[in-house]
Amino acid sequence: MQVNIKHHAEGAVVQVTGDVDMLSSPRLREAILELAQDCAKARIVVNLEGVHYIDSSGVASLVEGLQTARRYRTKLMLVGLNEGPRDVLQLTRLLDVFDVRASDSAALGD
Amino acid sequence: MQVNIKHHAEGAVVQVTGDVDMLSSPRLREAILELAQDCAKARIVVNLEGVHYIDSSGVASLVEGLQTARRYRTKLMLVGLNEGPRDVLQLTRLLDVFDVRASDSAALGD
Amino acid sequence: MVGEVDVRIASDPRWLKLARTLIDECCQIVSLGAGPTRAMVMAANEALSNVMRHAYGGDRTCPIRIVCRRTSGALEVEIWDRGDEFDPFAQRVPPPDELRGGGRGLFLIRSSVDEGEYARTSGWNRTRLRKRLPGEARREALRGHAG
Amino acid sequence: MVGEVDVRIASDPRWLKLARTLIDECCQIVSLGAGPTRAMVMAANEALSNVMRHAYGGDRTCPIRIVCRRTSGALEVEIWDRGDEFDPFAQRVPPPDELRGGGRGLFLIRSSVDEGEYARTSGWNRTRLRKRLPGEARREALRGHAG
Ligand SMILES: Nc1ncnc2c1ncn2[C@@H]1O[C@H](COP(=O)(O)OP(=O)(O)O)[C@@H](O)[C@H]1O
Ligand SMILES: Nc1ncnc2c1ncn2[C@@H]1O[C@H](COP(=O)(O)OP(=O)(O)O)[C@@H](O)[C@H]1O
Repeated sequence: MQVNIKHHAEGAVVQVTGDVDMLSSPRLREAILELAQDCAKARIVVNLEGVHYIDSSGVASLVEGLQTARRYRTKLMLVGLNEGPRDVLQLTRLLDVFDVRASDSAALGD
Repeated sequence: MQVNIKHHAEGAVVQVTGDVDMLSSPRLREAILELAQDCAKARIVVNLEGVHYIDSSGVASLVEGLQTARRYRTKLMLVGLNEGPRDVLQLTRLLDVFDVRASDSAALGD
Repeated sequence: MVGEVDVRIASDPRWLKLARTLIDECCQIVSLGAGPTRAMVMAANEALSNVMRHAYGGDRTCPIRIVCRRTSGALEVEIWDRGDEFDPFAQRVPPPDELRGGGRGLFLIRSSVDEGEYARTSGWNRTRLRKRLPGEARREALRGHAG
Repeated sequence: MVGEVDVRIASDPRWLKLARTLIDECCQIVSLGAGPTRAMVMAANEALSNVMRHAYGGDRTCPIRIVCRRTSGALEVEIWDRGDEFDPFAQRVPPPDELRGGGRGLFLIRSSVDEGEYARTSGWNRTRLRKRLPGEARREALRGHAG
Protein backbone atom coordinates (compact mmCIF):
# COMPACT_ATOMS: atom_id res chain seq x y z
CA MET A 1 0.00 0.00 0.00
CA GLN A 2 1.22 3.49 -0.94
CA VAL A 3 0.00 6.75 0.58
CA ASN A 4 0.59 9.91 -1.42
CA ILE A 5 -0.44 13.34 -0.17
CA LYS A 6 -1.13 16.26 -2.50
CA HIS A 7 -1.65 19.68 -0.97
CA HIS A 8 -4.11 22.12 -2.52
CA ALA A 9 -5.32 25.55 -1.44
CA GLU A 10 -8.69 23.98 -0.52
CA GLY A 11 -7.27 21.04 1.42
CA ALA A 12 -5.22 17.86 1.12
CA VAL A 13 -5.84 14.78 -1.03
CA VAL A 14 -4.64 11.47 0.42
CA GLN A 15 -4.17 9.14 -2.54
CA VAL A 16 -4.12 5.50 -1.43
CA THR A 17 -2.98 2.64 -3.68
CA GLY A 18 -2.98 -1.08 -2.92
CA ASP A 19 -4.56 -3.24 -0.26
CA VAL A 20 -5.36 -1.72 3.14
CA ASP A 21 -5.04 -4.46 5.74
CA MET A 22 -3.70 -5.07 9.24
CA LEU A 23 -0.14 -4.72 7.92
CA SER A 24 -0.62 -1.46 6.03
CA SER A 25 -3.50 0.37 7.75
CA PRO A 26 -1.33 1.92 10.53
CA ARG A 27 0.40 4.01 7.85
CA LEU A 28 -2.94 5.20 6.45
CA ARG A 29 -4.17 5.97 9.95
CA GLU A 30 -1.09 8.02 10.74
CA ALA A 31 -1.26 10.01 7.51
CA ILE A 32 -4.95 10.89 8.03
CA LEU A 33 -4.60 11.73 11.74
CA GLU A 34 -1.65 14.02 11.09
CA LEU A 35 -3.61 15.96 8.48
CA ALA A 36 -6.77 15.99 10.62
CA GLN A 37 -4.87 17.63 13.47
CA ASP A 38 -3.39 20.28 11.20
CA CYS A 39 -5.79 23.18 11.72
CA ALA A 40 -4.67 24.85 8.50
CA LYS A 41 -6.41 22.12 6.45
CA ALA A 42 -10.10 22.73 5.91
CA ARG A 43 -10.64 19.47 3.99
CA ILE A 44 -9.11 16.04 3.80
CA VAL A 45 -10.01 13.99 0.77
CA VAL A 46 -9.17 10.29 1.03
CA ASN A 47 -9.03 9.02 -2.54
CA LEU A 48 -9.46 5.22 -2.62
CA GLU A 49 -9.53 4.78 -6.42
CA GLY A 50 -6.41 2.62 -6.23
CA VAL A 51 -7.82 0.45 -3.42
CA HIS A 52 -9.68 -2.76 -4.15
CA TYR A 53 -9.37 -4.28 -0.70
CA ILE A 54 -9.80 -2.70 2.71
CA ASP A 55 -10.19 -4.71 5.90
CA SER A 56 -11.78 -3.83 9.25
CA SER A 57 -8.57 -2.23 10.51
CA GLY A 58 -8.59 0.05 7.46
CA VAL A 59 -12.22 0.93 8.10
CA ALA A 60 -11.30 1.65 11.73
CA SER A 61 -8.55 4.01 10.51
CA LEU A 62 -11.04 5.90 8.36
CA VAL A 63 -13.50 6.14 11.28
CA GLU A 64 -10.82 7.40 13.61
CA GLY A 65 -9.78 9.92 10.98
CA LEU A 66 -13.37 11.13 10.68
CA GLN A 67 -13.73 11.55 14.43
CA THR A 68 -10.46 13.42 14.75
CA ALA A 69 -11.32 15.63 11.77
CA ARG A 70 -14.67 16.51 13.39
CA ARG A 71 -12.92 17.40 16.61
CA TYR A 72 -10.63 19.75 14.72
CA ARG A 73 -13.49 21.12 12.58
CA THR A 74 -11.96 19.69 9.43
CA LYS A 75 -14.06 17.98 6.75
CA LEU A 76 -13.09 14.42 5.82
CA MET A 77 -14.40 13.07 2.52
CA LEU A 78 -14.04 9.82 0.59
CA VAL A 79 -13.58 9.59 -3.18
CA GLY A 80 -13.26 6.70 -5.64
CA LEU A 81 -14.93 3.81 -3.81
CA ASN A 82 -14.44 0.56 -5.70
CA GLU A 83 -16.81 -2.35 -5.16
CA GLY A 84 -14.72 -4.01 -2.43
CA PRO A 85 -14.40 -0.97 -0.15
CA ARG A 86 -18.03 -0.02 -0.89
CA ASP A 87 -19.18 -3.51 0.18
CA VAL A 88 -17.36 -3.23 3.50
CA LEU A 89 -18.66 0.25 4.31
CA GLN A 90 -22.16 -0.84 3.36
CA LEU A 91 -22.00 -3.97 5.52
CA THR A 92 -20.70 -2.02 8.49
CA ARG A 93 -23.39 0.66 7.92
CA LEU A 94 -20.82 3.40 7.51
CA LEU A 95 -21.60 4.39 3.93
CA ASP A 96 -23.99 7.12 5.11
CA VAL A 97 -21.69 8.19 7.92
CA PHE A 98 -18.98 9.21 5.46
CA ASP A 99 -19.25 12.10 3.04
CA VAL A 100 -18.64 10.31 -0.29
CA ARG A 101 -17.87 12.50 -3.31
CA ALA A 102 -17.56 11.81 -7.04
CA SER A 103 -14.03 13.15 -7.56
CA ASP A 104 -11.18 15.05 -5.90
CA SER A 105 -12.32 18.29 -7.51
CA ALA A 106 -15.93 17.73 -6.46
CA ALA A 107 -14.67 17.14 -2.92
CA LEU A 108 -12.38 20.17 -2.90
CA GLY A 109 -14.79 22.36 -4.82
CA ASP A 110 -18.03 23.04 -2.98
CA MET B 1 -7.46 -19.64 -21.32
CA GLN B 2 -9.84 -18.62 -24.09
CA VAL B 3 -9.33 -19.27 -27.80
CA ASN B 4 -11.30 -17.10 -30.20
CA ILE B 5 -11.09 -17.52 -33.97
CA LYS B 6 -11.88 -14.71 -36.40
CA HIS B 7 -12.04 -15.55 -40.09
CA HIS B 8 -10.89 -13.02 -42.69
CA ALA B 9 -10.50 -13.24 -46.47
CA GLU B 10 -6.72 -13.30 -46.01
CA GLY B 11 -6.69 -15.94 -43.28
CA ALA B 12 -7.69 -16.68 -39.71
CA VAL B 13 -6.75 -14.88 -36.49
CA VAL B 14 -6.50 -17.06 -33.38
CA GLN B 15 -6.96 -14.73 -30.43
CA VAL B 16 -5.65 -16.29 -27.20
CA THR B 17 -6.41 -14.90 -23.75
CA GLY B 18 -5.11 -16.13 -20.39
CA ASP B 19 -2.33 -18.47 -19.32
CA VAL B 20 -1.23 -21.22 -21.68
CA ASP B 21 -0.05 -24.14 -19.56
CA MET B 22 -0.23 -27.94 -19.43
CA LEU B 23 -3.94 -27.71 -18.58
CA SER B 24 -4.94 -25.34 -21.37
CA SER B 25 -2.42 -25.86 -24.20
CA PRO B 26 -4.19 -28.91 -25.71
CA ARG B 27 -7.07 -26.62 -26.67
CA LEU B 28 -4.71 -24.12 -28.32
CA ARG B 29 -2.93 -26.95 -30.12
CA GLU B 30 -6.17 -28.36 -31.45
CA ALA B 31 -7.40 -24.98 -32.70
CA ILE B 32 -4.16 -24.25 -34.55
CA LEU B 33 -3.80 -27.72 -36.05
CA GLU B 34 -7.36 -27.70 -37.34
CA LEU B 35 -6.77 -24.38 -39.11
CA ALA B 36 -3.33 -25.45 -40.37
CA GLN B 37 -4.86 -28.49 -42.07
CA ASP B 38 -7.56 -26.41 -43.73
CA CYS B 39 -6.09 -25.80 -47.17
CA ALA B 40 -8.43 -22.88 -47.77
CA LYS B 41 -6.53 -20.81 -45.17
CA ALA B 42 -3.46 -19.08 -46.53
CA ARG B 43 -2.46 -17.55 -43.21
CA ILE B 44 -2.90 -18.29 -39.54
CA VAL B 45 -2.20 -15.43 -37.18
CA VAL B 46 -1.83 -16.43 -33.53
CA ASN B 47 -2.46 -13.28 -31.52
CA LEU B 48 -0.95 -13.60 -28.03
CA GLU B 49 -1.70 -10.05 -26.80
CA GLY B 50 -3.86 -11.47 -24.03
CA VAL B 51 -1.24 -13.99 -22.93
CA HIS B 52 1.26 -13.19 -20.20
CA TYR B 53 2.28 -16.75 -19.43
CA ILE B 54 3.06 -19.62 -21.77
CA ASP B 55 4.83 -22.79 -20.65
CA SER B 56 6.85 -25.35 -22.60
CA SER B 57 3.73 -27.29 -23.59
CA GLY B 58 2.30 -24.08 -25.09
CA VAL B 59 5.55 -23.48 -26.97
CA ALA B 60 5.38 -27.09 -28.21
CA SER B 61 1.84 -26.44 -29.47
CA LEU B 62 3.04 -23.41 -31.43
CA VAL B 63 5.96 -25.39 -32.88
CA GLU B 64 3.69 -28.22 -33.90
CA GLY B 65 1.33 -25.70 -35.48
CA LEU B 66 4.20 -24.17 -37.43
CA GLN B 67 5.34 -27.54 -38.73
CA THR B 68 1.85 -28.57 -39.76
CA ALA B 69 1.26 -25.21 -41.42
CA ARG B 70 4.48 -25.59 -43.43
CA ARG B 71 3.42 -29.05 -44.53
CA TYR B 72 0.13 -27.64 -45.78
CA ARG B 73 1.84 -24.57 -47.30
CA THR B 74 0.06 -22.26 -44.89
CA LYS B 75 1.83 -19.33 -43.23
CA LEU B 76 1.75 -19.22 -39.43
CA MET B 77 2.55 -15.90 -37.78
CA LEU B 78 2.69 -14.63 -34.19
CA VAL B 79 1.39 -11.23 -33.06
CA GLY B 80 1.37 -9.39 -29.71
CA LEU B 81 4.20 -11.03 -27.79
CA ASN B 82 4.27 -9.84 -24.20
CA GLU B 83 7.45 -10.05 -22.16
CA GLY B 84 6.70 -13.47 -20.66
CA PRO B 85 6.07 -15.29 -23.96
CA ARG B 86 8.95 -13.38 -25.59
CA ASP B 87 11.32 -14.52 -22.81
CA VAL B 88 10.38 -18.16 -23.32
CA LEU B 89 10.74 -18.06 -27.11
CA GLN B 90 14.05 -16.25 -26.73
CA LEU B 91 15.38 -18.77 -24.20
CA THR B 92 14.34 -21.72 -26.37
CA ARG B 93 15.87 -19.99 -29.44
CA LEU B 94 12.58 -20.00 -31.30
CA LEU B 95 12.12 -16.24 -31.66
CA ASP B 96 13.79 -16.29 -35.08
CA VAL B 97 12.05 -19.48 -36.12
CA PHE B 98 8.65 -17.85 -35.90
CA ASP B 99 7.42 -15.08 -38.16
CA VAL B 100 6.57 -12.36 -35.61
CA ARG B 101 4.43 -9.45 -36.84
CA ALA B 102 3.44 -6.12 -35.32
CA SER B 103 -0.35 -6.51 -35.60
CA ASP B 104 -3.13 -8.66 -37.03
CA SER B 105 -3.45 -6.38 -40.03
CA ALA B 106 0.32 -6.37 -40.64
CA ALA B 107 0.20 -10.16 -40.53
CA LEU B 108 -2.81 -10.47 -42.82
CA GLY B 109 -1.70 -7.65 -45.10
CA ASP B 110 1.55 -8.32 -46.89
CA MET C 1 -10.83 -28.31 -7.66
CA VAL C 2 -9.44 -31.75 -7.07
CA GLY C 3 -8.74 -32.52 -3.44
CA GLU C 4 -7.76 -29.46 -1.48
CA VAL C 5 -4.99 -26.95 -1.04
CA ASP C 6 -3.40 -26.97 2.39
CA VAL C 7 -1.18 -24.03 3.32
CA ARG C 8 0.96 -23.40 6.38
CA ILE C 9 2.29 -19.94 7.22
CA ALA C 10 3.57 -18.15 10.30
CA SER C 11 1.33 -15.63 12.09
CA ASP C 12 2.94 -12.67 10.33
CA PRO C 13 0.65 -10.07 8.75
CA ARG C 14 3.03 -9.98 5.79
CA TRP C 15 1.40 -13.24 4.69
CA LEU C 16 -2.13 -11.80 4.63
CA LYS C 17 -1.97 -10.65 1.01
CA LEU C 18 -0.71 -14.05 -0.11
CA ALA C 19 -3.53 -15.72 1.82
CA ARG C 20 -6.10 -13.47 0.14
CA THR C 21 -4.62 -14.14 -3.29
CA LEU C 22 -4.70 -17.87 -2.64
CA ILE C 23 -8.31 -17.88 -1.49
CA ASP C 24 -9.33 -15.63 -4.38
CA GLU C 25 -7.71 -18.12 -6.77
CA CYS C 26 -9.64 -21.02 -5.17
CA CYS C 27 -12.87 -19.04 -5.56
CA GLN C 28 -12.06 -18.62 -9.25
CA ILE C 29 -11.34 -22.32 -9.69
CA VAL C 30 -14.85 -23.14 -8.47
CA SER C 31 -16.43 -20.18 -10.36
CA LEU C 32 -17.84 -18.63 -7.20
CA GLY C 33 -18.60 -15.25 -8.80
CA ALA C 34 -17.29 -11.77 -7.96
CA GLY C 35 -19.49 -10.80 -5.01
CA PRO C 36 -19.30 -14.10 -3.10
CA THR C 37 -15.54 -14.20 -3.80
CA ARG C 38 -15.04 -10.77 -2.22
CA ALA C 39 -17.13 -11.93 0.74
CA MET C 40 -15.12 -15.13 1.24
CA VAL C 41 -11.80 -13.32 0.93
CA MET C 42 -12.99 -10.74 3.44
CA ALA C 43 -14.19 -13.32 5.97
CA ALA C 44 -10.96 -15.32 5.75
CA ASN C 45 -8.80 -12.20 6.01
CA GLU C 46 -10.65 -11.02 9.12
CA ALA C 47 -10.41 -14.45 10.71
CA LEU C 48 -6.68 -14.61 9.95
CA SER C 49 -6.08 -11.08 11.27
CA ASN C 50 -7.90 -11.98 14.48
CA VAL C 51 -5.73 -15.06 14.91
CA MET C 52 -2.58 -12.98 14.44
CA ARG C 53 -3.70 -10.15 16.72
CA HIS C 54 -5.79 -11.87 19.37
CA ALA C 55 -5.11 -15.61 19.42
CA TYR C 56 -1.35 -15.07 19.16
CA GLY C 57 -1.19 -11.55 20.63
CA GLY C 58 1.00 -10.23 17.82
CA ASP C 59 3.65 -12.97 17.99
CA ARG C 60 4.60 -13.39 14.34
CA THR C 61 6.13 -16.84 14.61
CA CYS C 62 3.16 -19.03 15.54
CA PRO C 63 1.63 -21.63 13.21
CA ILE C 64 -1.42 -21.02 11.03
CA ARG C 65 -2.92 -23.48 8.62
CA ILE C 66 -5.34 -22.63 5.81
CA VAL C 67 -7.22 -25.33 3.91
CA CYS C 68 -9.45 -24.65 0.90
CA ARG C 69 -11.64 -27.34 -0.61
CA ARG C 70 -14.80 -27.77 -2.55
CA THR C 71 -17.48 -29.74 -0.78
CA SER C 72 -20.67 -30.68 -2.58
CA GLY C 73 -22.25 -27.35 -3.35
CA ALA C 74 -19.87 -25.08 -1.41
CA LEU C 75 -16.38 -23.68 -1.17
CA GLU C 76 -14.97 -24.23 2.31
CA VAL C 77 -12.02 -22.39 3.84
CA GLU C 78 -10.62 -23.64 7.15
CA ILE C 79 -8.37 -21.58 9.37
CA TRP C 80 -6.42 -23.39 12.06
CA ASP C 81 -4.53 -21.87 14.98
CA ARG C 82 -3.11 -22.99 18.31
CA GLY C 83 -4.32 -20.07 20.41
CA ASP C 84 -6.67 -20.36 23.39
CA GLU C 85 -10.06 -21.83 22.65
CA PHE C 86 -12.16 -19.17 20.88
CA ASP C 87 -15.38 -19.69 18.92
CA PRO C 88 -15.91 -16.69 16.63
CA PHE C 89 -19.52 -17.75 16.00
CA ALA C 90 -20.47 -17.90 19.69
CA GLN C 91 -19.64 -14.30 20.62
CA ARG C 92 -22.06 -11.47 21.18
CA VAL C 93 -21.47 -9.18 18.23
CA PRO C 94 -22.43 -5.56 18.91
CA PRO C 95 -24.31 -3.65 16.23
CA PRO C 96 -21.89 -2.20 13.73
CA ASP C 97 -23.36 1.27 13.25
CA GLU C 98 -21.50 3.00 16.05
CA LEU C 99 -18.52 5.23 15.36
CA ARG C 100 -16.10 3.16 17.37
CA GLY C 101 -12.49 2.36 16.55
CA GLY C 102 -12.41 -1.41 16.12
CA GLY C 103 -14.71 -4.34 16.73
CA ARG C 104 -15.98 -5.01 13.21
CA GLY C 105 -14.05 -8.20 12.38
CA LEU C 106 -16.39 -10.80 13.87
CA PHE C 107 -19.38 -8.99 12.44
CA LEU C 108 -17.85 -9.01 8.94
CA ILE C 109 -16.96 -12.69 9.20
CA ARG C 110 -20.45 -13.66 10.25
CA SER C 111 -22.25 -11.52 7.71
CA SER C 112 -20.01 -12.60 4.80
CA VAL C 113 -20.24 -16.38 4.99
CA ASP C 114 -23.23 -18.61 4.27
CA GLU C 115 -22.20 -20.99 7.03
CA GLY C 116 -19.62 -20.89 9.79
CA GLU C 117 -18.47 -23.69 12.04
CA TYR C 118 -16.01 -23.86 14.90
CA ALA C 119 -14.27 -26.83 16.52
CA ARG C 120 -11.48 -27.34 19.03
CA THR C 121 -9.39 -30.38 18.08
CA SER C 122 -6.17 -31.49 19.81
CA GLY C 123 -5.01 -28.05 20.80
CA TRP C 124 -6.08 -26.31 17.59
CA ASN C 125 -8.93 -23.92 16.86
CA ARG C 126 -10.53 -24.80 13.53
CA THR C 127 -12.74 -22.12 12.05
CA ARG C 128 -14.68 -23.13 8.93
CA LEU C 129 -16.07 -20.58 6.51
CA ARG C 130 -18.44 -21.68 3.76
CA LYS C 131 -19.84 -20.00 0.65
CA ARG C 132 -22.42 -21.86 -1.41
CA LEU C 133 -21.58 -22.26 -5.08
CA PRO C 134 -23.91 -20.48 -7.47
CA GLY C 135 -26.54 -22.63 -9.25
CA GLU C 136 -24.66 -23.30 -12.45
CA ALA C 137 -21.28 -24.07 -10.92
CA ARG C 138 -23.07 -26.24 -8.42
CA ARG C 139 -24.85 -28.32 -11.02
CA GLU C 140 -21.56 -28.69 -12.88
CA ALA C 141 -19.88 -29.74 -9.66
CA LEU C 142 -22.48 -32.45 -9.16
CA ARG C 143 -21.90 -33.71 -12.70
CA GLY C 144 -18.17 -33.63 -11.97
CA HIS C 145 -17.20 -31.28 -14.80
CA ALA C 146 -16.46 -28.02 -13.00
CA GLY C 147 -13.10 -26.69 -12.17
CA MET D 1 9.11 -13.02 4.42
CA VAL D 2 9.00 -14.45 7.91
CA GLY D 3 9.50 -18.18 8.00
CA GLU D 4 8.17 -19.91 4.92
CA VAL D 5 4.97 -20.82 3.15
CA ASP D 6 4.36 -24.54 2.83
CA VAL D 7 1.67 -25.69 0.40
CA ARG D 8 0.26 -29.14 -0.31
CA ILE D 9 -1.77 -29.87 -3.42
CA ALA D 10 -2.74 -32.89 -5.47
CA SER D 11 -0.99 -33.56 -8.78
CA ASP D 12 -3.79 -32.00 -10.80
CA PRO D 13 -2.87 -29.45 -13.49
CA ARG D 14 -5.83 -27.37 -12.36
CA TRP D 15 -3.61 -26.29 -9.44
CA LEU D 16 -0.81 -24.96 -11.65
CA LYS D 17 -2.19 -21.45 -11.93
CA LEU D 18 -2.62 -21.23 -8.16
CA ALA D 19 0.96 -22.43 -7.70
CA ARG D 20 2.24 -19.78 -10.13
CA THR D 21 0.21 -17.08 -8.37
CA LEU D 22 1.57 -18.16 -5.00
CA ILE D 23 5.18 -18.17 -6.15
CA ASP D 24 4.72 -14.83 -7.90
CA GLU D 25 3.38 -13.40 -4.64
CA CYS D 26 6.42 -14.72 -2.73
CA CYS D 27 8.72 -13.11 -5.32
CA GLN D 28 6.92 -9.81 -4.72
CA ILE D 29 7.26 -10.13 -0.95
CA VAL D 30 11.04 -10.33 -1.32
CA SER D 31 11.13 -7.67 -4.11
CA LEU D 32 12.75 -10.01 -6.59
CA GLY D 33 12.05 -7.81 -9.64
CA ALA D 34 10.00 -8.52 -12.78
CA GLY D 35 12.49 -10.52 -14.88
CA PRO D 36 13.77 -12.83 -12.13
CA THR D 37 10.16 -13.30 -10.95
CA ARG D 38 9.08 -14.48 -14.40
CA ALA D 39 12.08 -16.80 -14.46
CA MET D 40 11.32 -18.31 -11.05
CA VAL D 41 7.64 -18.77 -11.85
CA MET D 42 8.59 -20.44 -15.13
CA ALA D 43 11.10 -22.81 -13.54
CA ALA D 44 8.67 -23.84 -10.79
CA ASN D 45 5.81 -24.32 -13.26
CA GLU D 46 7.93 -26.54 -15.50
CA ALA D 47 9.13 -28.57 -12.53
CA LEU D 48 5.55 -29.01 -11.29
CA SER D 49 4.28 -29.95 -14.77
CA ASN D 50 7.03 -32.56 -15.06
CA VAL D 51 6.06 -34.02 -11.70
CA MET D 52 2.42 -34.26 -12.78
CA ARG D 53 3.17 -35.68 -16.20
CA HIS D 54 6.27 -37.81 -15.68
CA ALA D 55 6.78 -38.55 -11.97
CA TYR D 56 3.09 -39.37 -11.49
CA GLY D 57 2.26 -40.33 -15.10
CA GLY D 58 -0.86 -38.16 -15.19
CA ASP D 59 -2.44 -39.49 -11.98
CA ARG D 60 -4.11 -36.38 -10.56
CA THR D 61 -4.41 -37.55 -6.98
CA CYS D 62 -0.78 -37.82 -5.86
CA PRO D 63 0.83 -35.53 -3.28
CA ILE D 64 2.90 -32.48 -4.16
CA ARG D 65 4.43 -30.09 -1.67
CA ILE D 66 5.70 -26.60 -2.49
CA VAL D 67 7.77 -24.61 0.00
CA CYS D 68 8.87 -21.00 -0.55
CA ARG D 69 11.31 -19.29 1.77
CA ARG D 70 13.87 -16.57 1.80
CA THR D 71 17.37 -17.68 2.63
CA SER D 72 20.14 -15.14 3.10
CA GLY D 73 20.41 -13.51 -0.29
CA ALA D 74 18.03 -15.74 -2.25
CA LEU D 75 14.44 -16.83 -2.75
CA GLU D 76 14.18 -20.61 -2.62
CA VAL D 77 11.29 -22.70 -3.96
CA GLU D 78 11.20 -26.40 -3.15
CA ILE D 79 9.07 -28.89 -5.01
CA TRP D 80 8.49 -32.26 -3.37
CA ASP D 81 7.01 -35.37 -4.97
CA ARG D 82 6.89 -39.11 -4.26
CA GLY D 83 7.65 -40.33 -7.79
CA ASP D 84 10.64 -42.47 -8.73
CA GLU D 85 14.02 -40.93 -8.03
CA PHE D 86 14.71 -38.29 -10.69
CA ASP D 87 17.33 -35.55 -10.58
CA PRO D 88 16.35 -32.82 -13.06
CA PHE D 89 19.82 -31.28 -12.81
CA ALA D 90 21.66 -34.49 -13.70
CA GLN D 91 20.07 -35.14 -17.10
CA ARG D 92 21.59 -34.55 -20.49
CA VAL D 93 19.61 -31.64 -21.86
CA PRO D 94 19.61 -31.51 -25.67
CA PRO D 95 20.11 -28.12 -27.35
CA PRO D 96 16.79 -26.32 -27.62
CA ASP D 97 17.02 -24.95 -31.16
CA GLU D 98 15.48 -27.92 -32.96
CA LEU D 99 11.91 -27.87 -34.15
CA ARG D 100 10.80 -30.78 -32.01
CA GLY D 101 7.52 -31.19 -30.19
CA GLY D 102 8.44 -31.32 -26.51
CA GLY D 103 11.57 -31.60 -24.46
CA ARG D 104 12.08 -27.99 -23.37
CA GLY D 105 11.03 -28.22 -19.71
CA LEU D 106 14.33 -29.27 -18.14
CA PHE D 107 16.19 -26.78 -20.31
CA LEU D 108 13.91 -23.95 -19.16
CA ILE D 109 14.26 -24.95 -15.52
CA ARG D 110 18.04 -25.03 -15.70
CA SER D 111 18.41 -21.79 -17.63
CA SER D 112 15.95 -19.86 -15.42
CA VAL D 113 17.34 -20.48 -11.94
CA ASP D 114 20.57 -19.20 -10.43
CA GLU D 115 21.04 -22.45 -8.51
CA GLY D 116 19.34 -25.82 -8.57
CA GLU D 117 19.67 -28.65 -6.10
CA TYR D 118 18.16 -32.12 -5.93
CA ALA D 119 17.87 -34.56 -3.03
CA ARG D 120 16.08 -37.84 -2.39
CA THR D 121 14.81 -37.98 1.20
CA SER D 122 12.62 -40.73 2.69
CA GLY D 123 10.76 -41.55 -0.49
CA TRP D 124 10.42 -37.97 -1.72
CA ASN D 125 12.14 -36.10 -4.53
CA ARG D 126 13.07 -32.62 -3.38
CA THR D 127 13.92 -30.18 -6.16
CA ARG D 128 15.23 -26.81 -5.02
CA LEU D 129 15.14 -23.74 -7.26
CA ARG D 130 16.97 -20.58 -6.21
CA LYS D 131 16.99 -17.00 -7.48
CA ARG D 132 19.40 -14.53 -5.93
CA LEU D 133 17.83 -11.38 -4.55
CA PRO D 134 18.83 -8.18 -6.30
CA GLY D 135 21.41 -5.95 -4.56
CA GLU D 136 19.06 -3.60 -2.80
CA ALA D 137 16.56 -6.17 -1.55
CA ARG D 138 19.50 -8.27 -0.48
CA ARG D 139 21.08 -5.54 1.60
CA GLU D 140 17.70 -4.84 3.16
CA ALA D 141 17.29 -8.51 3.93
CA LEU D 142 20.62 -8.53 5.72
CA ARG D 143 19.58 -5.52 7.77
CA GLY D 144 16.31 -7.33 8.51
CA HIS D 145 14.00 -4.68 7.05
CA ALA D 146 12.83 -6.24 3.80
CA GLY D 147 9.60 -7.85 3.29
N1 LIG E 1 -9.15 -15.59 17.17
C1 LIG E 1 -9.41 -14.95 18.34
N2 LIG E 1 -8.89 -15.40 19.52
C2 LIG E 1 -9.15 -14.78 20.67
N3 LIG E 1 -9.94 -13.69 20.78
C3 LIG E 1 -10.51 -13.18 19.66
C4 LIG E 1 -10.28 -13.79 18.39
N4 LIG E 1 -10.97 -13.09 17.46
C5 LIG E 1 -11.60 -12.12 18.13
N5 LIG E 1 -11.34 -12.15 19.45
C6 LIG E 1 -11.90 -11.25 20.49
O1 LIG E 1 -13.11 -10.70 20.01
C7 LIG E 1 -13.04 -9.28 19.96
C8 LIG E 1 -13.79 -8.72 18.77
O2 LIG E 1 -13.12 -9.06 17.57
P1 LIG E 1 -13.40 -8.26 16.23
O3 LIG E 1 -14.85 -8.13 16.04
O4 LIG E 1 -12.63 -8.91 15.13
O5 LIG E 1 -12.84 -6.78 16.48
P2 LIG E 1 -11.38 -6.26 16.86
O6 LIG E 1 -10.42 -7.30 16.42
O7 LIG E 1 -11.25 -4.98 16.10
O8 LIG E 1 -11.40 -6.06 18.34
C9 LIG E 1 -11.56 -8.96 19.94
O9 LIG E 1 -11.28 -7.70 20.46
C10 LIG E 1 -10.99 -10.09 20.79
O10 LIG E 1 -11.09 -9.79 22.15
N1 LIG F 1 9.92 -35.21 -12.55
C1 LIG F 1 10.28 -36.14 -13.47
N2 LIG F 1 10.22 -37.46 -13.17
C2 LIG F 1 10.56 -38.40 -14.07
N3 LIG F 1 11.00 -38.12 -15.31
C3 LIG F 1 11.09 -36.83 -15.68
C4 LIG F 1 10.73 -35.79 -14.79
N4 LIG F 1 10.94 -34.61 -15.43
C5 LIG F 1 11.39 -34.91 -16.66
N5 LIG F 1 11.50 -36.25 -16.83
C6 LIG F 1 11.99 -36.94 -18.03
O1 LIG F 1 12.84 -36.04 -18.75
C7 LIG F 1 12.33 -35.83 -20.08
C8 LIG F 1 12.57 -34.39 -20.53
O2 LIG F 1 11.75 -33.52 -19.79
P1 LIG F 1 11.41 -32.06 -20.33
O3 LIG F 1 12.67 -31.42 -20.77
O4 LIG F 1 10.64 -31.35 -19.29
O5 LIG F 1 10.54 -32.25 -21.64
P2 LIG F 1 9.12 -32.99 -21.85
O6 LIG F 1 8.43 -33.01 -20.53
O7 LIG F 1 8.43 -32.14 -22.86
O8 LIG F 1 9.45 -34.36 -22.36
C9 LIG F 1 10.87 -36.21 -19.99
O9 LIG F 1 10.35 -36.61 -21.24
C10 LIG F 1 10.89 -37.33 -18.97
O10 LIG F 1 11.24 -38.56 -19.57
